[in-house]
Amino acid sequence: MEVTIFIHAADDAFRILEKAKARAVGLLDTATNLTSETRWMREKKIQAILKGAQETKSGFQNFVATFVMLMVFWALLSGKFDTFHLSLGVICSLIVAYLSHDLLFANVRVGDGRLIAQRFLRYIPWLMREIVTANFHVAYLALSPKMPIDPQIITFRTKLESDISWVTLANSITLTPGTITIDIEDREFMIHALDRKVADDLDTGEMEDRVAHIFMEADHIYIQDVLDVSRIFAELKRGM
Amino acid sequence: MIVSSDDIIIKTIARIFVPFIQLYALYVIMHGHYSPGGGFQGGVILGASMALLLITHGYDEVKRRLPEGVVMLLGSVGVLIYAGIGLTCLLLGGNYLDYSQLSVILHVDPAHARSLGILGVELGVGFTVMAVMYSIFFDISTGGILPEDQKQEEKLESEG
Amino acid sequence: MAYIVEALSIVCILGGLFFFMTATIGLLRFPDFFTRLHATGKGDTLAVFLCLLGFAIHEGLSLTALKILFIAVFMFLAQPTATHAISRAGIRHGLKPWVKGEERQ
Amino acid sequence: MNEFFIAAGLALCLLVFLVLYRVIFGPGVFNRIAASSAIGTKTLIILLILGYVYNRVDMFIDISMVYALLNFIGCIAAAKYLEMER
Repeated sequence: MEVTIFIHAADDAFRILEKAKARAVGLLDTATNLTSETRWMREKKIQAILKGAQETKSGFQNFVATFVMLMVFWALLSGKFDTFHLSLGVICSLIVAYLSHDLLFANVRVGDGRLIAQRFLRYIPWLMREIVTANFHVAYLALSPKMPIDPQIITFRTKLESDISWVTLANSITLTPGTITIDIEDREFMIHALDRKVADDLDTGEMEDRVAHIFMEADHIYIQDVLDVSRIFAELKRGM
Repeated sequence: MIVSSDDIIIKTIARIFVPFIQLYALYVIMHGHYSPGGGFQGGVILGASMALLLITHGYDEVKRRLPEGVVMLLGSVGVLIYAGIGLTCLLLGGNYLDYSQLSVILHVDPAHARSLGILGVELGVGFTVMAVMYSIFFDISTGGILPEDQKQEEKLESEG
Repeated sequence: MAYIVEALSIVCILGGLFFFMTATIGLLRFPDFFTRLHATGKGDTLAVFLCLLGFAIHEGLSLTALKILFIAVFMFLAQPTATHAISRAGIRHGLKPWVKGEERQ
Repeated sequence: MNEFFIAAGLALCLLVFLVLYRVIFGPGVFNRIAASSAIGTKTLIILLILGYVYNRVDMFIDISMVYALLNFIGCIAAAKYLEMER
């Protein structure tokens, strides 16, 4: 009797150990898989970014892209779609595209254009809300008899890299409540804020993160990493 | 002497705007007989777009795009187009700038010939106005002394 | 239906006028150059946008409405840039920002 | 609708006169530039309202677009000049 119980117990113990071993092996496998995958993806991404900074599209591609954009603009402006006016439009677009084909796409970074456009469109409603808030803030300040302002100048360093994202950030700062961008020098933003509170709000860096998210910069790589690691954590939790 | 601005915001915004402004100016020139525009207004906008580029990107960038000689040529050609169309009408037996006479050369009916003639005249006026605006702005901003003149003078001084 | 559209455009234009008014009052009342730029830079952008939106709604779906929206997009990019350009010129020129407790300029 | 447009235009004209105070008395050239740029944006809307009053919107829209453009370029040019003058 006792022997059979002992044998059963030993069997159970072995089975549990076996299961634990299998689970541990699976866990280690996924972990190595994921890390190697992450590293590979990260290397590829860094390579793409480094290459994108140096690589410029050929002049002809830029010319064609500029021409198409200008032609669409012309058609919307003119509103006459007969042959004569369209051919005028083609000639004018060719002239302008020849004069300034390297202006519109001066430093394009690598990245999915459609995704950037999508994210930019999703950024606009948030910006609109901020602008409306900003206007009510200004209206309150202008109409209140005592005018509770305490202006100060703050500076902060940005982690953004390309000029277009700097411009987006600077113009967003100018349009949001209580702050205007005065100067950018060496990634150092100089901001004029109406009081201490808005300056502190800006220092949290929410807007910078949003802009970085749009143009897939700086923290984008880190976010990707965090997402990968979270998968490993989930696996670990399931295993326990 | 205008050098390139070190302000990244104005530079980028100007870079994005300038092609569209130029196309808009050409639209105003070409649609002179439908809308309030015309050669003069379009030329002014074209000149203003070049001025914006000169302010933000500096002298060298603009000169690479549109050298002084080409601007002078455009101005003269504009006057030539204007006077040429007028004189052609005169030679064909009408008044100066009597566009309907052009129908003989262009083989179209007088109404269409008139609109084509107006288009040509506006083109000439636009080019001339643009060239003159641009060179006035250019001369004021450089003080009449161009960098190549300075280089030549320095060379002469070092030689003699 | 037509009444609703008209009412919507009137509400938009009235909102635009209100923000124009607050921007103007801010321009007159604020103590120094930089704080005045806060009023014009923000106020005029939204006010112009609201007015143009009202016109576009009044116009209905047409090429003119599209052109009006072009102006709106242009102003959205141009107004903050112009504000930034003037304020930068001011600070490079040596203008001192007003601090609390000073006399207004 | 027409009466409303005229009333809005008159209100904007009044605001332009208020801003004119800053242009005339504003201390220093920078206040003047900021105020004149504000007048430019108001004029843009007044031009469109004129277009609606005269029923020629498709014509006045081009004018107001040019006005917006020249206002922007003039503002940038003035800023650049004052920056260089230092």
